[in-house]
Amino acid sequence: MAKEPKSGLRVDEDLIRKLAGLLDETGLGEIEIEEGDSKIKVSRGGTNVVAHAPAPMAAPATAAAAAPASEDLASHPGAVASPMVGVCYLSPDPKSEPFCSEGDTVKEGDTLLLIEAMKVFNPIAAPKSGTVKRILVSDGTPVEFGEPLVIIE
Amino acid sequence: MAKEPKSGLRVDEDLIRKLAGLLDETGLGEIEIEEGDSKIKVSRGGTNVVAHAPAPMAAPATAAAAAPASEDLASHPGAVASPMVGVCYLSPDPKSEPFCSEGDTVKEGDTLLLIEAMKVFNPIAAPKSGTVKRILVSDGTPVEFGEPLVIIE
Amino acid sequence: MIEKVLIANRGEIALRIMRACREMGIQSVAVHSTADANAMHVRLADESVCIGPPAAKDSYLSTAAILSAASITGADAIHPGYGFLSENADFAEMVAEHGIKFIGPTADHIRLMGDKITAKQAARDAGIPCVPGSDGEVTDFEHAKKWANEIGYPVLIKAAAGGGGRGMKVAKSEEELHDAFDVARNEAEASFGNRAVYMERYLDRPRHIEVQVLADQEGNVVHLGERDCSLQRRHQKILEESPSPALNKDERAQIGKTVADAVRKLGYQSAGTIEFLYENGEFFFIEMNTRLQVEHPVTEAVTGMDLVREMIRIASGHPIDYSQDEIRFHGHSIECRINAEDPFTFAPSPGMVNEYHAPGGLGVRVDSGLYSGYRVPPHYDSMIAKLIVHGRNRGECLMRLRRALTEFVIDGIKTTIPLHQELILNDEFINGAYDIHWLEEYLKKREASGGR
Amino acid sequence: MIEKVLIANRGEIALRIMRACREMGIQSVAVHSTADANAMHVRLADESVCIGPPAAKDSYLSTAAILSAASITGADAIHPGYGFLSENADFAEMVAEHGIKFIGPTADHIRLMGDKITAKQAARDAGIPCVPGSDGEVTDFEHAKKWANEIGYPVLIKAAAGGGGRGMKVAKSEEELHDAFDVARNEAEASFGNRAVYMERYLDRPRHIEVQVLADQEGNVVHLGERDCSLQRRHQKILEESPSPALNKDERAQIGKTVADAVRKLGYQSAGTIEFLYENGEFFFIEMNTRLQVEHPVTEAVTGMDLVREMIRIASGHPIDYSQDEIRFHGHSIECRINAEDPFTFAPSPGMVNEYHAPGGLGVRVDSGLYSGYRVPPHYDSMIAKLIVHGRNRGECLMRLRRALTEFVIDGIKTTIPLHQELILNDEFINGAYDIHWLEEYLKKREASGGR
Repeated sequence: MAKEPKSGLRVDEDLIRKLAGLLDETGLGEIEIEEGDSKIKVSRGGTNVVAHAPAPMAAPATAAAAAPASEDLASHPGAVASPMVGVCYLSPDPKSEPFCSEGDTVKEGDTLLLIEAMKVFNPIAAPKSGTVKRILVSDGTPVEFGEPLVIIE
Repeated sequence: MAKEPKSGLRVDEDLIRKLAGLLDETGLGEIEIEEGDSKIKVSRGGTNVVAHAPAPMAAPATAAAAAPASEDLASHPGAVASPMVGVCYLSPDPKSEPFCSEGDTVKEGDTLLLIEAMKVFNPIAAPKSGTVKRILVSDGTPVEFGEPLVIIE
Repeated sequence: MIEKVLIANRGEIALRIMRACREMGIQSVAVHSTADANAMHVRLADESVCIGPPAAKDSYLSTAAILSAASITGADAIHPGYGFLSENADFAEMVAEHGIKFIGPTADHIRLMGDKITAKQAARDAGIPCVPGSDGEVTDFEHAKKWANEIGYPVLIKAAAGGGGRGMKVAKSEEELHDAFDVARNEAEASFGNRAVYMERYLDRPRHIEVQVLADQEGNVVHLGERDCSLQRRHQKILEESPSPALNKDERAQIGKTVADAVRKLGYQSAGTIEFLYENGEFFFIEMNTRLQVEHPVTEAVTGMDLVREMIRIASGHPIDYSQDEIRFHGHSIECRINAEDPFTFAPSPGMVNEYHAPGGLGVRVDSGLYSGYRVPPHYDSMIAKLIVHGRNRGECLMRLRRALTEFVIDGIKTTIPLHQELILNDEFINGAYDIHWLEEYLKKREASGGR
Repeated sequence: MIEKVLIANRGEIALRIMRACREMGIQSVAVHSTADANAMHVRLADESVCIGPPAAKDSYLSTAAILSAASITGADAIHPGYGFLSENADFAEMVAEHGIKFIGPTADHIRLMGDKITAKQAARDAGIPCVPGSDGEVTDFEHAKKWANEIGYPVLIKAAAGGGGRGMKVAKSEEELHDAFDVARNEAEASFGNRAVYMERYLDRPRHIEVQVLADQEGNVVHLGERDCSLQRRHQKILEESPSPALNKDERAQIGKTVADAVRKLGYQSAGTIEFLYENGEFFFIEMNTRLQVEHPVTEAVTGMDLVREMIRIASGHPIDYSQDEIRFHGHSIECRINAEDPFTFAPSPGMVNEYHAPGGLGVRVDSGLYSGYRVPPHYDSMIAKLIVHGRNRGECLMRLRRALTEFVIDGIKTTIPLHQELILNDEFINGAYDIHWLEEYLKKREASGGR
């Protein structure tokens, strides 16, 4: 998935990983390499300094519901997040058409989907008018609080 | 909320996200890349990064013997370090003059002091000729391995 | 058997319950607010569901969110921990209505014990000793004398309409009773426009002693001895121990039996605790906690039992298959509650834990969701860790506690560790000579002397 | 009473001893090489003395440096831990000569048990069962038959001049004996130029079971049950448990009594362990360890005793004031040795521990000098932590161990945690069906299958 970034800078991820490994191995705090126009510098920020990643984590503690891919989309400016835990339905009943489909234009207040919680079906309304870019959940899937449901742009 | 910044600078958010991801992955504190006119630097700056100082430390675990001030002198280039644990004596017996005093000139091999360990008095010889700048221990004090005894310059 | 437990709580108790589940081969579901996405119990659980924003009322107190989470994860039981929804009878009822096992007592028992009046009546009827008092208003001195003799001196004369200590008078003997009775009635009239007073035994310097029980669905009840939780500040327990330095073996067995018999009579099931004030060899009912308690590990240390496991077994319908005689008490245990607070002003101190290092070695248990790099959120209770130490006797336990507190590193935020380090060097504490007022007086004296 | 103990060791055991000292109100002196200046036991001790450079022979093995350190700090006792000088009789003697108490047995007992020949003789004389064998050379088949009947089949016929498995033959019955005897003698002659052979019982798949004793200076001896240490790789123990899955209560009491009686007869004092091979209900002496052992915490877990405290008390001249009957065994305990090694190739992996987080909760003990930011030095033994888990029975203990291993974080170096995580899921291990060859075979199979 290593797409070329938009700017002129090329990021050699493998090189960074390699240098990070060298820092570990050697106990160095910083490595800086310059060659012609190119320069790369990696640092631990201090000799005895580490980032806190690896506190105990048993299984990959994925949420029961959240699809892995949707994680990054939570911060998308057009994301409509679930206001509750529940099960999500894309149409008013199994025989009907979905409330919306990708590519549809919606108005603020239009129902996008339903979330059923405690036997109550809660309509989720579009917070703004726009185009339904993506629908991130499928019919009948469980969703957690804050999980992105739909992207409107 | 991806507004175009007011300055001429283009912000490559994806690149920043990628580098941030690399920081996490590798545990690095900082990554800096320069190529031609372009330069980017990302750093955790502090949020997730701490120095490891405060592992358990009951009392200030000073060595039984080491005078606190002498700690820094251990790395002095002219320091004569104790080759053993023991008790240090500045003169051959209580009635005699000390082997040397601050300001004295000594020759390589001259006895500087004695260290008694296991009832044996071990003469500590000057490793080089020079002037006795400082005597860091007093008569009858215990010393530990590596503790600086005398500074010769 | 229960196969998947949703843990409707957070922090150390969520982790505690998750550990018990894992050790029983039961799947665990963590629910969490957005503020707790990185919490240890979330990281370690088999599944996790974000149920709401940081505010507890919209997450940990949201029955709808928690039941939905149970439903989407297929949990067949819910453990409520302590606090939050643990003593909410309506929640217990809703859980049951959804066909999910509530790991705790029935909604009826929660309700019964959740109301001060019905709780006291039920306790008294079941044979639990309560503070003796006049049954209602005392209207004249002759009745006051009669009641005082029945209740036993010292007696407290309280305005029926009163509260907050106003209109309260103590009489230590019959000589003092006449004046005290008059003054109390006059003050009552002046303060509340109502001369009505009632009387009860006055407890001067009681200890807080509570008895732990386990009761199954078939009426088997055992008690697991007592905990002394007298070290309190503003009714918050700070340090607990078992056994109580104030009880001997016979007293322990006797109050234990009284409580177990009463709990059997009540038809209660699950773990429960009856709290007492204790003075001069007598116990007086305060309330019954119909849930797991913060200080349950000291009981685990001296009995070798796993209370959360027992609660889960009982909720699954398993009978208690050991008799009271098989429960043996070994040694002594003390728990220190470690809060993210200034140790002496008790100002909250949430924030980043730069470095976390728990003490280890023989006889030391730590229950905590902390880890290096964890950020203590400001939204919830300040208790961040429990240090539980066990020794073969109280002296050994105290020495071990002192040693363990020395090793405990929580860097970046203020904690109450220094308070505990000070307390366990105090002679009165060492001698076990403390009551429910002791800690506040200690702190007052300490402050007056400019922090020692 | 002892007032200041110098701990002549490093790593987790130095910390273990320091903790016991602190809990007894005894001052502790840490000695350390320059490589260990930042070690936990150095940080936590009351005093510390740097005794030499990293090489153990110039620091932890330097009797002169350690005695000097004891002298300048005024220590009145030395605890040697395990390894290093712990079974060096000359050191124990020198310590005593300096008027310092050696926290261990007398030099004579260390010497006696340090020599294979004298140890076996002394053990046999004291009533400890040894591997039955011919007393010296067996010269003809008739004698071979006689000896074999006395020893019991299967018998091993060994070249007197042999070693390393050459010239060894096994006969499982009298039918096999004739050929085996001839072949062994011929091979002995061919290999060593000497037909002499001797015979002993052949142990096919023994377990390693050892019995812990405590003996005071007045001849009181108690045993603390056994440990099963059969999980070994190249004679290094990897995981130990108590009680052994192979013994029942009667066997435990019987071998315990045999050992305690023998130790009393030997006039031994302090903690000690007699190691046995165990097969088909019979015990065969291997050696006696005249020191504290790495795996002592499993015994502490099931007996509630603090072995280091007991050693210090005994060295102080205190008698053992409890009887064998008062020592009760509770539940089951397992210890996992965690080494700074690749979990499957066992290549050493010293270096920086970026992140250290020990598991907590009920029934979990961790003995380790690690902390976040500690650098494991390459100069010493690779054992960096011990995880000891206790449960009310073996099943509960295994489940708890599984849970605790999941929580253990040692980041930055490789450790043997993944090996333990794998082992405790293995059916044979879960069933307790293992012997001293099992682990090596397991690892071989694992490797052959490409790491599972």
